[in-house]
Amino acid sequence: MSTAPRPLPGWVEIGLMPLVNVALAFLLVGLIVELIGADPLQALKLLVLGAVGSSESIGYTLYYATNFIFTGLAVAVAFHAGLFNIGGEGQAYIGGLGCGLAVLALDRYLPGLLTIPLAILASAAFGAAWAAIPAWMQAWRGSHIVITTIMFNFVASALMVYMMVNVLIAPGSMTPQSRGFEASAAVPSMQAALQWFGIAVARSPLNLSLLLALLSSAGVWIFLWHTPWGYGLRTMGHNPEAALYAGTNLKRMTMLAMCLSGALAGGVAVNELLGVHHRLVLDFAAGYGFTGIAVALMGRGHPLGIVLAALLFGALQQGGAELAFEVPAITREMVVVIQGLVILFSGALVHLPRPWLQALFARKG
Amino acid sequence: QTAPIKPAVVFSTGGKFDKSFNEGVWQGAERFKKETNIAVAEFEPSNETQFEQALRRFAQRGQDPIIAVGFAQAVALEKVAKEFPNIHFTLIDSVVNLPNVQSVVFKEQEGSFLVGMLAAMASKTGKIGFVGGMDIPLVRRFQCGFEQGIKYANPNAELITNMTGTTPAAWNDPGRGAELAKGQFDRGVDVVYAAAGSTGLGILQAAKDRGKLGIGVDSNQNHLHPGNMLTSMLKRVDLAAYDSFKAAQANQWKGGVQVLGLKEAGVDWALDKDNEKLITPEMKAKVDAAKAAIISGQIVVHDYMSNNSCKS
Amino acid sequence: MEEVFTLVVATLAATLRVATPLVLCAMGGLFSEKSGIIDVGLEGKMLMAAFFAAATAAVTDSAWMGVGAAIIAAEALALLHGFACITHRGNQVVSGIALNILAMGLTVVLGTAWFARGGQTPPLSAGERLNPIFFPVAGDNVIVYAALLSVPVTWWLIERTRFGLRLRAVGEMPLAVDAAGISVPWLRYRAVLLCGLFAGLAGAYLSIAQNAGFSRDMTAGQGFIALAAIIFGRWRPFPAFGACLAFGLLDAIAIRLQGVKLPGIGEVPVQLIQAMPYLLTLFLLAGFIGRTVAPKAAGVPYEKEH
Amino acid sequence: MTSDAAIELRGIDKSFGSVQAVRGVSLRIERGSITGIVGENGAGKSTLMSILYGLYRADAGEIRVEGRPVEMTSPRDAIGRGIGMVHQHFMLVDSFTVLENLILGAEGGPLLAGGLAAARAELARLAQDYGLAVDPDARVSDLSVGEQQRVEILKVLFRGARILILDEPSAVLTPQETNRLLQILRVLRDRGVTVVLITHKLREILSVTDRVIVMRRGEVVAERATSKTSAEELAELMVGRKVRFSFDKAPARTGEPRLVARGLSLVDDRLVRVLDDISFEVRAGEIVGIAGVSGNGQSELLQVLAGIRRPTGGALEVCGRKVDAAHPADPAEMRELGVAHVPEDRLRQGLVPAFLASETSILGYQDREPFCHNYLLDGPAVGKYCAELMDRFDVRPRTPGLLSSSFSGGNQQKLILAREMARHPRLLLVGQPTRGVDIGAIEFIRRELIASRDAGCAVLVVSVELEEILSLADRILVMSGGRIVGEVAAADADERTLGLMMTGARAA
Ligand SMILES: Nc1ncnc2c1ncn2[C@@H]1O[C@H](COP(=O)(O)OP(=O)(O)OP(=O)(O)O)[C@@H](O)[C@H]1O
Ligand SMILES: Nc1ncnc2c1ncn2[C@@H]1O[C@H](COP(=O)(O)OP(=O)(O)OP(=O)(O)O)[C@@H](O)[C@H]1O
Ligand SMILES: [Mg+2]
Ligand SMILES: [Mg+2]
Repeated sequence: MSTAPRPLPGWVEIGLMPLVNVALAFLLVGLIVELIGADPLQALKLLVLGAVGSSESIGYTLYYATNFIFTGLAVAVAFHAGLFNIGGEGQAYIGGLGCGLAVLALDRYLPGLLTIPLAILASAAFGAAWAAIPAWMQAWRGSHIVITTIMFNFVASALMVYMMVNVLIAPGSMTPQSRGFEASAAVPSMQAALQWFGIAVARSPLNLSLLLALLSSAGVWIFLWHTPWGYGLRTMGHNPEAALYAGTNLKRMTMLAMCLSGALAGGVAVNELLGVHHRLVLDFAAGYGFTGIAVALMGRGHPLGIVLAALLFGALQQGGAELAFEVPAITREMVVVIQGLVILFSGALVHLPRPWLQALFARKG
Repeated sequence: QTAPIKPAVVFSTGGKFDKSFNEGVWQGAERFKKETNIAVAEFEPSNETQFEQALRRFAQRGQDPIIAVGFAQAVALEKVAKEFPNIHFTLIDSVVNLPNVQSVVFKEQEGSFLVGMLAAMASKTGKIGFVGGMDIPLVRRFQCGFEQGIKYANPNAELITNMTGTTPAAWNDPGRGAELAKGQFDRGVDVVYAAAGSTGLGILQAAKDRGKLGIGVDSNQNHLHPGNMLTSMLKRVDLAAYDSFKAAQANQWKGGVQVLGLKEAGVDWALDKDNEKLITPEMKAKVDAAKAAIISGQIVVHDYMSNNSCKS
Repeated sequence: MEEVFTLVVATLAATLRVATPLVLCAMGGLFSEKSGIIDVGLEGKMLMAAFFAAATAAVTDSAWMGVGAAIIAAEALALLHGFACITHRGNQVVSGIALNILAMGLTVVLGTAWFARGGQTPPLSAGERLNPIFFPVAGDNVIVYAALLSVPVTWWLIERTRFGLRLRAVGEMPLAVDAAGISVPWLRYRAVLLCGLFAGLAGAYLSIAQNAGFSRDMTAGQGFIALAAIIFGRWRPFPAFGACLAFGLLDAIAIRLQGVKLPGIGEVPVQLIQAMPYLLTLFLLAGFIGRTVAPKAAGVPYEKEH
Repeated sequence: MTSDAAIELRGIDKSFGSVQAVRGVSLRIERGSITGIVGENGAGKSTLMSILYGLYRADAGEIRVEGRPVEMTSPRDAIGRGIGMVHQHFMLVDSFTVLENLILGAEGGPLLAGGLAAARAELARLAQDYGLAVDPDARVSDLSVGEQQRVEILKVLFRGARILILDEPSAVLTPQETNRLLQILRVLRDRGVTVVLITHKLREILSVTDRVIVMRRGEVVAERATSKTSAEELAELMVGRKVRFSFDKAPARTGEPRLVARGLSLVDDRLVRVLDDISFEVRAGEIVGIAGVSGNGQSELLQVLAGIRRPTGGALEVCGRKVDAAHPADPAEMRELGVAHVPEDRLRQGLVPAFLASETSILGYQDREPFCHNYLLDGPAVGKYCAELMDRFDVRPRTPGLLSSSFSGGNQQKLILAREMARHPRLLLVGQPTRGVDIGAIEFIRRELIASRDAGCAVLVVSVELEEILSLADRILVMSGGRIVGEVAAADADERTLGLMMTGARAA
């Protein structure tokens, strides 16, 4: 009873514990799979193979992970500033509007080398602008940012449907989607890119946006921990009074943090629209914004952690789809259950195995 | 002797139990399964990128024919169909012009026209409601045909239109559907047409609770509330799916575009024991006459999607 | 004139119908938040409750069994939330999101397994539902009255009882509560369980009172609106109730505005009208509500030293 | 014999991770006495008392209360044994009224109405008996710190405690409030209450306690009857070396004015005029002290001078730059001008508990050389700089990689001072330089402040400790009601005259 809690070794804390958490989640998933009459071991095998078993499935896993990296980073940057940005979904969506408008306006006149960077900038700018309004409301009017960002998700959705149905719909199209982008405005797929180097992989939606996501991760890491602004941002997140004392303008910093967050969320649009759909479509944000919250927290707000967590969630998404494909008893909702459990165990119940691990390492140490 | 076929279905993101066209396809597939004892592989994607993935996976495994449900799959299907020219694809609700693709589209406006006439004739208040899911062109096609039918039967009748929401959740929100319907009833509506997927269940339930009349959509929903269901606008996706499989089994599968309207029995209105008391012989006669006129081309029902407007 | 009157009455009745699940969720969420446990999982609790209410009512032919099952289901999720956030000091928002996702999947998985209708429960007959008591047109079933009653009861519990005093204290400064010799976890568990109770009722309302059966994702974001109402009401029962009514009213009006040509403006796009409740909320938040003060310890796990 | 002991501790051990905060402590506290506990920052005083109150659990050892061994698992056990504690950081719910705070945990029934009425009556009785008057319906957040403390004591008495533990109760009190407190403690003792008092102020120990226990590095190193010891002896026992209490301060050699305030005023959000027509100047090479009862505008004055708040009227001239409502300067700009600021509330303003010590050591200077070049922070340079600061200012432990929150209060204070003084500011603003800091550190800090003055820095010190002001300042300004009500040269001032100016002005 009176044993002092020994801090766990670093590698256990950062490396082993998340694995134990995921394992616990899968244990429970296995139980449910057993209950609905499928073979848990077989399911696990299919899930893993489905996620990383072939170059195609790896491509899909990485493609999903790209989205999760963007939204995870978005949530993390705001979180470090003490702001809970629940609006990644809407920011990604409006980022897509910016992306689409830019490409539709430019792709027939400019070469891809110009259109693509401009479209990426437009995604970021629109995402940032959509985040800037709640940020402004928080900074100047004191409106609760959790609520305003949730509201902005709904408003973004309404705005997009209006734009798609009434303005941007391609003439003669039956469905609310814009005309296709010119081929020059497409972010090259990874398959094509690797082909340049003579490497052949199966086709998948994976495209060079992944590199943008990784670059963004590195950028966020440098920004947060290696620049004075990042320092000021984190100071504000931990202790606004100290930030004020240190000369940080809290209002401006709130704007900066949220705009950065929104711009990162806009990355989803780059991956989805420029990389995959090559046109503006509805609902491409498909919940990535929300899962981003779990990704950010599971990755402990650190870009490296976020990339790893994003890979896990990408693998779950892809492996889960394959699983549902292969096993008739396992439906896509079962995959949703699996995701919920993984988020629960590796996000909210992270401390669950701590006492056991502590006991284990206390005995050893 | 025909070779055993390996059919497959890729549903749209609404899922196979959407009380709408996915479910229709599923019913067609079930019927085929039961009759032939041939297994039908199926997949419910949870996002749009999985369309292409699923279609390709089925094609790689030699599943043939493959039915893709929903307009949203057109882009993905076009890509995959080019890669697998020997596999037969059937696309429902949209058109892809490839030799190995059979595109099935429906003239929902014609069916909606007929149920619009019935609504106008059954309404005592002259106010009729329409509740759609999301405000997208397809839903407006239903609404536009419905409106033309109403005006045809009663030029003075008034149509009140509501859409449920702006996210895909709008197809799955019976509570809001019920509220929308009640809002229309409060304004005097006594017949409501539900073209909103699962949201429709709430709409029809509200009609039942308030003693009003509801009109179902896609499949025959008359059995839901006998006595309170005026009729249902049938969109025979089940037949489309079933026929496609049967044709493949008989080695008679053909590519090309099939436009299924009243003439092809692709759309229709439902009359069965659950609503026969509500349809007077006079109503039936008028609707049958209009149906014949449409089939013969005497009446042309304007298609919203032809010019993205309800005016021709 | 009479038409206008009926329209007003009908709009008010609609307001109440729409607001009922919001009010119940808001009151439940209030208990949780007052105790310092943020509950983003109202949505999931409500969904789970809605499913079990309809499933049980369909199987047992009893609406009341359905209500009981709804409460038990919501409490199970509430306990899980408590286990994660109170016992294991996990992140409250993540736990809430996880439970939402879990509920979204599990209701359909179970529903498909039990009823084979793609996650829907069989439609309920009148006997299996909670029916209107006095005014069939208004839809005033027992849960509507329960929701109305829940507001003064919540206020009374929070403001006038020992439990309420401790609850408010633990949300502001758990250390003070601990130092006063009161168990912080037990207090918070009770708050979370109360939240489950209310969310359970809200879920039952959705599937066996307002509707006649469960369909997937039928909560459609109402849990989040309730959360907004709590913040809007600055964590006080009556103002939060007011906010719920305002949301209901906005919705009721928005429904009636669709497709209407407004003088001078013409027909307003449907999407704008649908976004109106959110826009108005934002407008009010920015313009009139000003700074919001959450319970100080909300969201912060209480870490007691050994 | 044992029956006379209110508390007996035997062999108490307690570690936090690798830090052994308390080791093998055994002690005895007599019933109906006042026992003082003194020791350096981090000596383990608070930890020991938290163990006694059931907030922490000891790793080993035995606790006996009034002769009986007890297992302290939670404060409930302690309260049940008649132990009450007033914590270093108040355990009050800010948004509650005094009455609500009082009855929390002792409501006397499931409904509040009865309990509140009974508590109101009991409060009136306690106020009479002990002279502890507080408005029962006031919100705690509206009370002064002294009043809040009174509420804490009332809470303990309300629960019928026979043993009262106070952890640094006077750290945030004014001298007047402190005297009131000591008076109250005497009354309590005379009524049979056992009091344990933790403090860094030897004056209080000598004036009120019966016995003193000295702790160092987690151990009890000495125990004395108060009448048989002296401040010098206690100080030496605590720190392990001789401590000098008075400084040989050379007379100030003043230079040009570095800070000039002209008719400065500030109206806050609630439209209260917290600063009113303040004019003064501080020159290079002198220390100006601002004395006053806390809450009379000193905090706001410091914030205005540091650029955290902008004045609503009047003007400042800071190192040649004019600052007023129309031309405000933010804290970053002030630093640019050579202003350094040691804030009054170190935990809330001066540092970020979740940052590493090295990160805290550049707070406010993060965009300067040598920490930042080409817009990038240089981590190794920051670490090296922090290690240097820690060396020079004797911050313990000397580990730049440790979280700021893991340092004791005194060491946090030293780190902040080091940060602000190390860059040779032209103007140094210091609020409560030695609040909650142990004697050894106090000596060190005061010496450093004087050294900076001698190096030509203009220093402004705000402190509620008259003794501190007297020993540091060359000139003293007295503040009351947001105004400066008097100025004296340090040589002509003593505690009595200053005290009179502070309170006399208040009465006027
Ligand atoms: N919509 C409302 N309808 C009726 N009474 C209301 C309403 N809104 C507020 N009130 C009044 O507010 C009181 C309850 O509000 P609440 O408990 O949230 O605040 P309060 O008690 O005034 O605030 P506090 O005690 O924190 O100063 C009731 O006494 C009630 O009379
Ligand atoms: N919660 C904690 N976690 C880790 N270390 C702690 C904790 N609390 C105290 N310590 C460490 O234990 C030691 C004793 O701390 P304690 O607070 O008891 O000192 P103290 O004598 O009260 O000092 P002060 O005079 O500054 O209040 C210090 O080294 C401190 O850093
Ligand atoms: Mg499956
Ligand atoms: Mg201490």
